[in-house]
Amino acid sequence: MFTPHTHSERMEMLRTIGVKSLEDLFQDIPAKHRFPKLNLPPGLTEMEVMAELENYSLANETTKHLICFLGAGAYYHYIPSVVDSILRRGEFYTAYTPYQPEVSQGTLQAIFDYQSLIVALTGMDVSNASHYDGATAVAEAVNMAYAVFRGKRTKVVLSPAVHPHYRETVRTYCHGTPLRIVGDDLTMSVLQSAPEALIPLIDEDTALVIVQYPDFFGRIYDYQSLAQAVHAKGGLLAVAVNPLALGILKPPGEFGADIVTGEGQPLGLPLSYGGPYLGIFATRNEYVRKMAGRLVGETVDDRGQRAFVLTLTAREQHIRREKATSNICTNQGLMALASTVYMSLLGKEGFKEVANLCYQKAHYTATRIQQIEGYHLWSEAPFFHEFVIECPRPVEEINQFLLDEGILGGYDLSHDYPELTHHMLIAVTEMISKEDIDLLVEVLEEASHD
Amino acid sequence: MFTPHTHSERMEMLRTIGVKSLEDLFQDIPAKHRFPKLNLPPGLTEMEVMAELENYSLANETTKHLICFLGAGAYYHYIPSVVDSILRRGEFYTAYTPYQPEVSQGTLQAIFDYQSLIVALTGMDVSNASHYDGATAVAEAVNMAYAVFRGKRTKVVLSPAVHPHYRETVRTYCHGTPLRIVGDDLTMSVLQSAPEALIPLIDEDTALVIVQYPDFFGRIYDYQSLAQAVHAKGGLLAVAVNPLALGILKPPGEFGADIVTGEGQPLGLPLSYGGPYLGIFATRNEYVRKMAGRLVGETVDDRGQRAFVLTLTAREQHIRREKATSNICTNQGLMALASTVYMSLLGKEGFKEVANLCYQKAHYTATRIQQIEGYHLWSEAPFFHEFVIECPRPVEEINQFLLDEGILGGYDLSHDYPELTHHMLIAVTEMISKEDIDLLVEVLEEASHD
Amino acid sequence: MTEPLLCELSEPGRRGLRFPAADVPTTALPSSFEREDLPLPELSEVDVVRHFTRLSQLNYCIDYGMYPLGSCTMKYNPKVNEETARLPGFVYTHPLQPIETVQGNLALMYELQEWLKEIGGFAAVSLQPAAGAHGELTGVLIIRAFHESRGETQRNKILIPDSAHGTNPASSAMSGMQVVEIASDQRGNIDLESLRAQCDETLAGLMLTNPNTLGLFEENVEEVTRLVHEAGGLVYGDGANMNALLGIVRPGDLGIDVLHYNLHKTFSTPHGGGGPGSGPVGVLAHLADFLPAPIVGILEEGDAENPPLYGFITPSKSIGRVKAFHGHFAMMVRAFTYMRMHGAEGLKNVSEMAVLNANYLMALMKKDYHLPYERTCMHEFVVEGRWEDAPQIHALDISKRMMDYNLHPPTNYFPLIVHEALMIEPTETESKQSLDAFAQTMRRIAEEARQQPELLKSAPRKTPIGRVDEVKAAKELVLCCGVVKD
Amino acid sequence: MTEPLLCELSEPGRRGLRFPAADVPTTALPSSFEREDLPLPELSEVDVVRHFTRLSQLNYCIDYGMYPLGSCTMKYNPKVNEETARLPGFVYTHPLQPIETVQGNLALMYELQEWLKEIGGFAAVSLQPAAGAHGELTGVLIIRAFHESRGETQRNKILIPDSAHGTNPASSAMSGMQVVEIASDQRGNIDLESLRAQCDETLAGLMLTNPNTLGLFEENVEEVTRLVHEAGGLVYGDGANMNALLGIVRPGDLGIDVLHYNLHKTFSTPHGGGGPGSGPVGVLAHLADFLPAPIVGILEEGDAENPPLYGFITPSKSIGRVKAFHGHFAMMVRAFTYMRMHGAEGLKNVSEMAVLNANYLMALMKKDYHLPYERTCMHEFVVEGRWEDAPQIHALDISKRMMDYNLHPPTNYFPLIVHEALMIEPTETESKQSLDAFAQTMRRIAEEARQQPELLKSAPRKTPIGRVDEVKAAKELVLCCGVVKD
Ligand SMILES: Cc1ncc(COP(=O)(O)O)c(C=O)c1O
Ligand SMILES: Cc1ncc(COP(=O)(O)O)c(C=O)c1O
Repeated sequence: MFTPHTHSERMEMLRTIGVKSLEDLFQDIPAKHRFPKLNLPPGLTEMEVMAELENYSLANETTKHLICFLGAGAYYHYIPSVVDSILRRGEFYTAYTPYQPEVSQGTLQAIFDYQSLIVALTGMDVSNASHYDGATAVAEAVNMAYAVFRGKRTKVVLSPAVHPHYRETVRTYCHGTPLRIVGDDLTMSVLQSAPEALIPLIDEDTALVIVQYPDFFGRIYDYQSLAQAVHAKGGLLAVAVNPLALGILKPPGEFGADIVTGEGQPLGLPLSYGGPYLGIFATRNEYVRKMAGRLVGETVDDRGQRAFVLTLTAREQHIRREKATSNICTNQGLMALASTVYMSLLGKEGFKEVANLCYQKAHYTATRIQQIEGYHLWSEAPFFHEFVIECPRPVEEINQFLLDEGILGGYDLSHDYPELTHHMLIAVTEMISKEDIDLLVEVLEEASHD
Repeated sequence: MFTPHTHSERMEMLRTIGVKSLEDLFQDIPAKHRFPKLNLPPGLTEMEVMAELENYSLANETTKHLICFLGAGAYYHYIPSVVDSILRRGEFYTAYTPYQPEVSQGTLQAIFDYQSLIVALTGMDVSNASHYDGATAVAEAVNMAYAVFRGKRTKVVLSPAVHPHYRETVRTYCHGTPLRIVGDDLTMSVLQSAPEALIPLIDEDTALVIVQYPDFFGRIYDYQSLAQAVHAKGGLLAVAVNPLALGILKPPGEFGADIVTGEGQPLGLPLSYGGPYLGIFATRNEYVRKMAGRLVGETVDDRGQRAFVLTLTAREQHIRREKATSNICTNQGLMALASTVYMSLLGKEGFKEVANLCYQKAHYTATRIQQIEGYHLWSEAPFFHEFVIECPRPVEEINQFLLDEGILGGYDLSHDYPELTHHMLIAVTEMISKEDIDLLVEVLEEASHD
Repeated sequence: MTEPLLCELSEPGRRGLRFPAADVPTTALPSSFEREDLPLPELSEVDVVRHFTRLSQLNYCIDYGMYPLGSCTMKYNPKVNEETARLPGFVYTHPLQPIETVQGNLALMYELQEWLKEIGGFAAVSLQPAAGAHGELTGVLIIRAFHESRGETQRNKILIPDSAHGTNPASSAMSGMQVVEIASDQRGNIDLESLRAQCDETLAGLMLTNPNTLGLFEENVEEVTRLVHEAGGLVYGDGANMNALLGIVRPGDLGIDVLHYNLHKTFSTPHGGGGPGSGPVGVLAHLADFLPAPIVGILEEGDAENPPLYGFITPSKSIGRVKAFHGHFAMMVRAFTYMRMHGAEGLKNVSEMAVLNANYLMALMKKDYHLPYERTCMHEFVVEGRWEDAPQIHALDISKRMMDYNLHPPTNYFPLIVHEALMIEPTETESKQSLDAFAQTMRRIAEEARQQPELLKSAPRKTPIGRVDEVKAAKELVLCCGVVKD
Repeated sequence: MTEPLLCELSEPGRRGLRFPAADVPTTALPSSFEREDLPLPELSEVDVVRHFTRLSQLNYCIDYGMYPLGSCTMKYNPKVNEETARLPGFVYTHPLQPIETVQGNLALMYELQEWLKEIGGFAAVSLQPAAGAHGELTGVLIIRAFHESRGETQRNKILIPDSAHGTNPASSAMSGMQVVEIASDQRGNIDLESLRAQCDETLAGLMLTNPNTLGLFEENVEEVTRLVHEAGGLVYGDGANMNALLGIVRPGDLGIDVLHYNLHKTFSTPHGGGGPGSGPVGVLAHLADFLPAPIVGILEEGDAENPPLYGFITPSKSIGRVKAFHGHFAMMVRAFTYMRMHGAEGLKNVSEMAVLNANYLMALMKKDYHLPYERTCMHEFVVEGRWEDAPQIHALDISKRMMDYNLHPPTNYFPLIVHEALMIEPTETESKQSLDAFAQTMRRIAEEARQQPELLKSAPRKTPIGRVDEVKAAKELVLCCGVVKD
């Protein structure tokens, strides 16, 4: 398909090598298992594969046609045309990790720009070049905290209001380590209490406390006193953020976070059924050598020009092997680039605008839904663009009702929180119009007495 | 929207200019008419305009969803992904006409590649860099023939089997000239006769004879004897081609054409509701100085490297003004590039393959339709991928029937040829599958007795 | 390092794109029609992608930097245009589909016609012409048809100012008109005496570019149009320079009878390395019936529930088609997107900033370059690329030297009435920083011209190729690749 | 000429993208949460486009030329992948939509799992891991879980050959395993004696890269897996080098218990300048229950009329999630497109041509560069970048000099067991011409190394920047732009 060899070229090449046939090149392979017949569908031409993939894609319903109130860690935002026009440049997407700085300044400087923007957004000192996603970024925070205390602290306090996937990922990652994870009790009373409820769990063995901002339920809390409590015991605080919310919310750097992780998808990445997304990771200067992932630093070249290069590589697996801060190698380069283009295009004002639109539309939605009989706002806490509604019927039933009217309903919390049996997590972004919201309210009303 | 000026920059710039306000810059404009209030809808953000344009686009039915048997000068072909990936490169599409060769070698060499491919495809000696479309290319052929004979010959013999739009365009262009256009009598008997029927019209005053290949009705004729007849009287023969057909058909260069024009749309350009397309224009060496349009030639630079440059510009309007071979300036640069990418990607074999697929599918379709009662193949002449069917009812009625079944029927010839009252021009390309054809046949059958 | 040609990259037997086998019974093509050899190159997909990627990297482009080509309005082309123009609902429509199936396209074209009418002050617009020159041809043919319709077949003289673009006389000539050049006066306006002298009963019309190619607004425009009209002629407006006039003044209000727009200049559709353009033509009421057919109209009025039914209309005295189908639709989508984003305020701002930028840059440069006309300019201005104390330096040398500083040169040697012209149009999408940097480099070049003229004479040095031998190109005429390897 | 940083390009008050005003009544954010300053840069759209366009032009890329980075499989990335992955029906689906509304996605993922099973000879596949290293972590955690499930918690030793990639030991360590390095023998195979010595009751498993990073197929692979299995251990396969094995041999057939694929190597998804990747994990039957949750399965069988209902399944002893949602779906679409175009024949051809290219290039180069192992290689090979008669020249110098010839260097200094290693993987998408040109340049460099070593020492000269000061970068640590102008 994409191999350029003509028949005569093959023959000539075999002659140069000094073998008779292609088979001769595979003599090291145990004969018994050599050249298995693979049972795969026959190859297609581009024209056919395009049609086939179109058919697969048309078997989906999409947020283009459904009105999307589903969030829970992935959000439907407007992606400006510039983003993809940059990502489509072969110079970016068909390059490898920038190991050779002389021919990779484009990628390197773009990562440096990315690091700078993340630092500005989070209020931290340093950012790495990315992690796989919001979940693994949290797991790497645990990894780092463990390393900061040289394995001497073995407790991680994990808020139950952190995204269920993130919590699960942390547990998977910690499986082979002595770390104990506490705090994520999923009962209603715990879920409804303020983050200060975690303070009693923090002790001298605590390496890390993990909270989310806004939390999984969309709530925003001031984590200042939690931060003080952790720091009093010598531990670290990690805050997993929705970076878009930081357009209007106080950055975690201001209330004492030691590590800020985040899911970068809202910054110009399409939903794409869950990936690839972008794991954000920022921390304070003192921890930079314990941080996982790639880092780009500024330096000069032998002609006296400013130049950029991967730096502090001695932390990484290709140098340190089993002693590396992490095993991460390929990360989310292109996604980091997408978010860099997105942030630079929106800039200070545009970024505030979109965050504010989300905030406003979500609050209007919440206010309207609250007025419907049978629906209640589950929490009184301030929220950003997502909130929990207690419904008169199980969420699954309501969502079916909504779907029939062209609405993709909110997330059914009973999947992850057994006590939240009738609780729907609703996200509202700038893509939702007042008419959409009014329609939602109308249908929810009908759904309640049907 | 796309102006970068901040308020303070404006002020500073006005100061530097030495005026107080923006209004001061417009004092030359008659006060009475200055600053009219324009009644236009208010501006939209990108997010809004995208949604609005999507709505416009969704108000159409498309060849993606309808099975398309409509051709008549614009054809639905598969466009390989590579084509658009190249066209999307800012270096190509945001550059101007390559007046400055040192910073435009990309465009210049691509045009040179294009000229080379057109020469290879048509069997002619030289190709220009493009005309607006297939219609204006024919009009420019007339223009050129007129110039070749220094205005001494004033007759153009135009086959009635040339695309109606091309014929109309030729007439419009000739309006201000002494040229007379003869031959395009649209009666049935003329339409059904072979091209030799034009020979009696050719005389010593004839500058140009124009035929199409395949002709508007899809028919292929050998124009050899016509060419001989024209040449015997000292005139020129122009052949308007479908370049895709030349993948399997003998090139016009082989049967004596002096000028080959064509509509390049089938070579990798989307239908896009009629444009932008690509006017192909090739001729013999002796006429190169009379040819309109831009030409790229090979040369060397002052470092001894091969280089490309616009050449023979003394023919063009910016040098010769009213004595130029044509007024053409901006042409179809990006479309020529698209066709160049398309042709190079298909190459010798792929190009034959697609032409042959069109041929085969069209012939199967014709054979099947002929078997339906009430439908007749209008002509016995060989054809490429388009043919005329005489229907039992007016085409408009049949097409409505087809449309209801998701089929975009063929072109209704009664629009242009009053005697072809029940005649449909059907085009079949590689995009049409056997099932599509079988469905067409089924529905046509139903349509005949409904 | 130069890139080989496609034919040089070809290897016999190599394949790029393949097609599926035929799924129908096959028929042989009559052998007399069969092509013997198809000498196209043979490449793999990666060969093709690399070839064109490498070629592209040899180009300067707007996405890289300022492109101050006077008269060309090389403004930034918004990326959103590229997305809207590629919406499948537009791309996959055939030009001859029944109108009921393309109401989206027709509604868009109708709106675009309406907006262009409003912006220019015209009664009717045709979107068919493919570029500026094509619009000119259309316009002059309309003028001819108008006179003919009144029996004034003797009117075959078109007046064209000496500052006009080459397409103006060429279009007139193609329409069978006699071209008479009119001089400019010392302020860059049309010389009224010369004009009056030509106002006789053979006058068909005047082609006016306003602002003209000096970037100057015709101060006597109302007098000019009055004179022509009184003599029975019509005024054609070359709208290439409309970027100065959006929401500033409507050509129709000034007595311009017919004008072409360049969607590829004023309305941000990309130039594509030499097209496609799009050159809609607007006319005042007395010319509406002559527009090329077809134009988009409302066939059935809509109401609260139903949109109108759009379709095609043929003006009663139409000059006929000027090309196949309906014009460059994909460019219309781009221009529509652009106009819809701006609205009246936004478009006015475009012209204001275009004029601000030009005057600002002119102010910065006039210390170093001689201005042939000391007036407030519109969206562009012309300077002379020569100095008395650097006699061997020409505008061309300055242009080539600019390339070494990563700048694209301005238009050279046009308009013809200025010696060693450098015609500079920054456009409104350049920032103050960009203009400051430009002016600074131009100053440096002006200094080099005196102190190190060889730097200019031997420029460019930092580009992929150096100055080319144009004479050789024209004399030895190699216009295509020899043969494809077999 | 270097490009400024975003923060340096910022101008206070400048705007890029705008959003519409709120169409709902507004509510104030509690002031205690309100952010005071958002120090993001302020640019226009054209600033942004130019910045990133210019940056991009400083990169080497596959679309430009051969990228022979050993172990990275920098094959050409078909353009059609980019189109299918961007189909709106895929792009606009939310990962938590009800499964009934995303049957297209699920069917595609299901098929992809099936194909990866077939190609590798595995019983089950999870698509969740985000990259190769992530797949390794997943695999080692599966090995750990397997032993734990059998009460063998003492098994915490992972053997890793000294030629292995750094992610292997790092992943093992992250999973809480003890890493023990195993030597290679003189033919580049695992030293069987060393292996036997480690086969005890603490053995959790062996991480095998086959072909290994020398590009050599493990000649004793069956013996190796037998030894490990007999000792109660499992064999992990690092599938980074699967490009040599498609349709050649199935790792599962050789006794590999668990393996990760790199869709971003073998299956042509682009590397993106450092990701995203995708690292699906395949396992033999005894490990299927341990795969990360969820994987795609058939919930209700289909019939002639109805397709099956696809949905998510959690394996009974799953190690749990390794990330949020379902993996890198858009990369799966690309890999699916690629595999679907190839079929069994096409994939086998990929590996055959990859191996042919590597052996051919090795044959061309071995006259000039020393081969540490003289064997038929698989898809890549390693040469030494040093000569006795050019003592000051290192592999790095050769690499940098290559850049002056517009070539991308191979992987340097890896694997660690070869002195001055240059690890070369041409991939199957390079043509003979491309390999010939490469070898010729390498010969020239080998000559320069003796005759003009300063050319290598001072290289590169023709790149946008020269060699960088890495020490300064690490010592002075500037990791972000100071401040945005205010
Ligand atoms: C003043 C003027 N008139 C006419 C034209 C011709 O327009 P087009 O190139 O679109 O045919 C141009 C183009 O450069 C121009 O600048
Ligand atoms: C042999 C080998 N193993 C593992 C990896 C890690 O894969 P990834 O970068 O996708 O995490 C690589 C990547 O270069 C590799 O070459």
